[in-house]
Amino acid sequence: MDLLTLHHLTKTFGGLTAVKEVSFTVEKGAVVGLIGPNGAGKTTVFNLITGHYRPNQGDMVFDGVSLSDLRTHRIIALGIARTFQNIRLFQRLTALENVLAGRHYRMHSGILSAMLRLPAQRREEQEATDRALQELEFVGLGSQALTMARNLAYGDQRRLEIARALATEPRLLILDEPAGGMNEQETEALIGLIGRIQQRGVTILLIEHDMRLVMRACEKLVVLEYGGKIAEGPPEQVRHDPKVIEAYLGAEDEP
Amino acid sequence: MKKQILTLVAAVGLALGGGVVQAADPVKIGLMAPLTGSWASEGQGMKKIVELLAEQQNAKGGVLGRKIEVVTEDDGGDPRTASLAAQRLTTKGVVAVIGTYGSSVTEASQTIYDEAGIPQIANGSTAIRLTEKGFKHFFRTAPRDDEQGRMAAQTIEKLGFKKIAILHDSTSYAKGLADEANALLKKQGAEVVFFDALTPGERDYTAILTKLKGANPDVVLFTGYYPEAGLLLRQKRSMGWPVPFIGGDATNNPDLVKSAGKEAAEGFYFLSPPQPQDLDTPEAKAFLADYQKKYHEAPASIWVVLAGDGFRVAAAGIAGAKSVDGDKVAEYLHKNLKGYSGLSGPISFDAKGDREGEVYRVYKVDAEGNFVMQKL
Amino acid sequence: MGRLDLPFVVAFTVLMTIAPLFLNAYHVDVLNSIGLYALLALSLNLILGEAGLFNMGHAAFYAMGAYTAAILNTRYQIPILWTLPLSGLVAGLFALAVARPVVHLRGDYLLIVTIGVGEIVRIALVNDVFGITGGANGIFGISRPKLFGFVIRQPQHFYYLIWGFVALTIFLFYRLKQSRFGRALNYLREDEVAAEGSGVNTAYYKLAVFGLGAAWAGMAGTLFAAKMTIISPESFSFWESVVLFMIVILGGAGNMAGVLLASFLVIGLPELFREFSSARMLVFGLVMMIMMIVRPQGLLPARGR
Amino acid sequence: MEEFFQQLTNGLAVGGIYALIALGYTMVYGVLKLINFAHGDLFTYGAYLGLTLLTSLALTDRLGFALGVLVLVLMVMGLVAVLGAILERAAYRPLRESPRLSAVVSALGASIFLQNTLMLIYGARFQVYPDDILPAATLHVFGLYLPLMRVLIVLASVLIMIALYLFIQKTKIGTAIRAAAIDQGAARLMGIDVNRVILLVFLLGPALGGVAGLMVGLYYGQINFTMGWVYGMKAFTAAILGGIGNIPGAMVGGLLLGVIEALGAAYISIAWKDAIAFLVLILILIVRPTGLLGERVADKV
Repeated sequence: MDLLTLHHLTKTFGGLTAVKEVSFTVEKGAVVGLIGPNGAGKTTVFNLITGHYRPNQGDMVFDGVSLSDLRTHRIIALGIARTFQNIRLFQRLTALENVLAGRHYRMHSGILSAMLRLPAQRREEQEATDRALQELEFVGLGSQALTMARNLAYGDQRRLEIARALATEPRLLILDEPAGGMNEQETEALIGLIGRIQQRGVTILLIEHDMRLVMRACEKLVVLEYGGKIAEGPPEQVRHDPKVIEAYLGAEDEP
Repeated sequence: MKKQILTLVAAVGLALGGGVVQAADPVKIGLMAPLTGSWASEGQGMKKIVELLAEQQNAKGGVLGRKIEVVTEDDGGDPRTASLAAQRLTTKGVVAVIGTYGSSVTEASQTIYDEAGIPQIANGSTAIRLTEKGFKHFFRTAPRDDEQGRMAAQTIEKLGFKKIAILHDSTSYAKGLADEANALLKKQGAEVVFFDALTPGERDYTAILTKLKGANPDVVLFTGYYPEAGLLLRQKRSMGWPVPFIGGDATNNPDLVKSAGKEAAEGFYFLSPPQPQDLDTPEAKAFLADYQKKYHEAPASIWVVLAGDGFRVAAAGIAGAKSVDGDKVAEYLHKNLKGYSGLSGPISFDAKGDREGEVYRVYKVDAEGNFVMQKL
Repeated sequence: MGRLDLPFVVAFTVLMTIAPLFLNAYHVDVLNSIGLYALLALSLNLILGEAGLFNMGHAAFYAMGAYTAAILNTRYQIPILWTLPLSGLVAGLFALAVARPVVHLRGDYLLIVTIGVGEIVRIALVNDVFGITGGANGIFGISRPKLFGFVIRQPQHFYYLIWGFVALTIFLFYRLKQSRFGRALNYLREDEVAAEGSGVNTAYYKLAVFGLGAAWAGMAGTLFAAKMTIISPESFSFWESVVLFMIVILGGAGNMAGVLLASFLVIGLPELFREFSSARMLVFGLVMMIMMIVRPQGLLPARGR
Repeated sequence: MEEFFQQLTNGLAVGGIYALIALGYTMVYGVLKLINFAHGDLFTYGAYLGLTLLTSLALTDRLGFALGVLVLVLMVMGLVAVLGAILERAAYRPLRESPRLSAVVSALGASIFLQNTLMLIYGARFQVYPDDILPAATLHVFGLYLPLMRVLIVLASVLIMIALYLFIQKTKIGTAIRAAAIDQGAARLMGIDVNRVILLVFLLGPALGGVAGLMVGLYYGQINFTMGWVYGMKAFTAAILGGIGNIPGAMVGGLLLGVIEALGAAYISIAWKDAIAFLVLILILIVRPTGLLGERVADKV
């Protein structure tokens, strides 16, 4: 069953077409990789899905709901969560507070109940904190809960972003270069983490340049070049697609 | 902390007994003035004149056989700072307070002095309501807006102008005077063809002058202050528009001529209490000479002179009441001080604390930039 | 309260509670002034410090509250303290209305718009808008507040009213800071895109914090009106907004103890400098520069926990 | 109709001064992202220094009107530029790596300091330029009155602005300024000495502000120590109106603000003039969130 479907998505900036008539689907429970040379429009696709940009044409349907006119926080509330290519944490807040951001829309108490510290509000805070700590534990940052985000190691920051995204209880998790800047061991651990996320029943759509990761983790690949889709299919099939090989020749940044 | 408690005790002692204090202690008279902010030049002039007068008085033996000490506090020309300055003066054991300039600034301090039983003699606050509240300790050497409004309307009538433009600057004082004059002018059958306010503190008023000119008045009554009046006159001249201007007492300042230039200022009328140099009492003349000698300038404005009168009246009140008790001084000022010879003319106070008698005169600027008193 | 320890808080509270017993009326009144600014600065701190929205027009909301209270009191004889919630409401609703179309503007553009709103309000007050503000004269004859039949008149009495409200504010805002709402403001300040991308409705929180901060400033305005018994537009000038802005940044945006400390410095110092007479503002300006250079993050930066 | 055009010229004359000051605001902002609230006070210093030099050196008596004024302009520009550089070194450089608003507060402190220094030196009363320096001729064109000096002021402002624009666009140093404005880090990597660029901006901007102050003094005659606050605020508004950081934007914003004020005063209400100007600004920002000529940058995600 398809969780997310993109129909002929097009996005232009000024005279530049960043994404051109892109369509693909993400099946429920799958790990799908979006690959392509630099500047192929991958991140733009993500930004379209999560509502940071509005498409010029086309539509995106998530579990039967069109995303095109929704603001980002509504899209998150539908069950899509993401990480960012250039890490976007709340730098001067603790790891725990960062993850609590993901719990935000699941909570309800407002100004008054916070000021009066009503029982319901306290219970809610407690539950949210517990859940956030679980997510930190899940990504392996359990001992760093009270560290300020900007004091974390680079790889830990990437994982903290994932924990924040997971805290929203997404059905679809979008990862933008999750292994970016990671060393080999960290990447290895990340592959394990992706597997465990998948086991939780979360569907994953990711952009990644590290081809070993892509080949091992993904069940399906979508290849973009110059904003258009040039291939789609299982990793083995895509790998031998002449168009893909051509696209990566010269533009290949992986050995 | 200990020192403050002692001051407090001393202040209370002073307020209660007065007599218990040793004769060698000076009599403290407070001055509350805008030493900083937009009206700093007025405030600093007020400080100068009061200090000079205290010096002279002390040379003559002070008051009640004691020296006078002037305690000055800055009100910054703003109500909040003024209320703090007033609280501070009350805790310093002053017998009476001179000041201050702006009406709303004075108003913020009135209650404080009244509750502390300290006579306050305002020098620049002309708003009518200040003396309508029944405060027993409030006086002013400045006349009220309604009197000036009456005088403005009268003068315009006497000069024979029919179509009048009124321009103010949205300050409490200028708006009050403008409203007062507007009502009276309409009553006496004149046509008010323009009524609006400029924004003080700007440099270019040509947009306003262009609009004024379009209304084609016989005369423009500007009720604001001298810096803007100077600019208006200068820019009016460069427009080649010969309409006469009449100003309120806030334009009475020699800097007006400096700013406008002599040619542009010539023929400008304004209302004001008489200046020291127009008083023929030997006292006023001698004092002006002393001021000139000490500070190498004339008093910045009439409001400075009125602060000086405030000081003299306060000293006279203490001497006359033979006491430093605020209630007694106030009572003396209300009842016994009649026709006191001030720098700005004879001073008497009515039951409200307002200055009695007709104070305003009409002045005109001559070709040399001098302010010449007119007989209308 | 960041790095402030409990003993310190207790000591401070005790000291503040007994202070009027040792101080003369002038010093108590200086503390009253500091308290009012602390209240205003705490409310601005929500907007500027916690949520990172550049607001240099806070005096407008303060004025809204003060005028609402003054008008209700002088025209309809409503006891001044009863107007507290209503002036808060009026100021808050006004803030929502003006912030709605502009709150998405970035940094310096929002700064100038808030300056503009502040000036428009002041000019409207000066020009006696709707014939109810008294123009440049303002409104006078506001009655003294009564609390349980007791008329509040002396500076010492106001001291407990004002600082009581400050204490309540700190108590409530401290709880707010540690809640979902408070965190959402911090997310906004740190990274708006990431906040929205984590499911925070950023537009809503920007508006909400403007409304809340303004409502609090409006209530502070009521206390100001009650204390002064006369209010006029010059008390709500652009300069007041600038002073509040300086207090929040100097204190360390987002740190309530810092904001409190800065209120003491920014409002108290010019009083200490009274001895310098006409040079006091010069000294004040110099001190502001030096303090910023010595502690660029503010006196007490917004924590690391 | 005649009155309309008259008001238009009134507005342009005022706007020319705003634009000159706004340029300093916008240049500093462009490179440092700093709102230099003390910039208006540098303008005031220009006016006061001009007066002191004019009266103490008797320039126009010795050199004649045109040459005397030219020498005066250059001296004022130089002195205020040095003052600007000192300000940058003392109040802003120590805060370069700090939160942006800290530098804003330092700027506010500097502004208070500069104003009150002037008050202590010259006194609180306003100062007046001698009124016999400038030719008082007034041109009458199509029923409009145009005092010669106003024409000169507008011409001089426009010329200075064009010169600045060409300098920024065409010279190597100008390119360095533009590069530093876009990305300081990248500019540094390209071998641009960013500190020198900042110094240059703090020489150029204040020099222009100083000249504006001198013009105001020469033409309006009356100067006081607080006037920089009003002019500075208007110039900041103008810079935002045009799109802050953008040099043509500052020019357009300044002239437009002057015209809005004049027409607002003429056709709506004098007393509400400033409120009208702010209202127009807000409306423009609602439609164009980064000002008239500001770049519309989307949030990079």
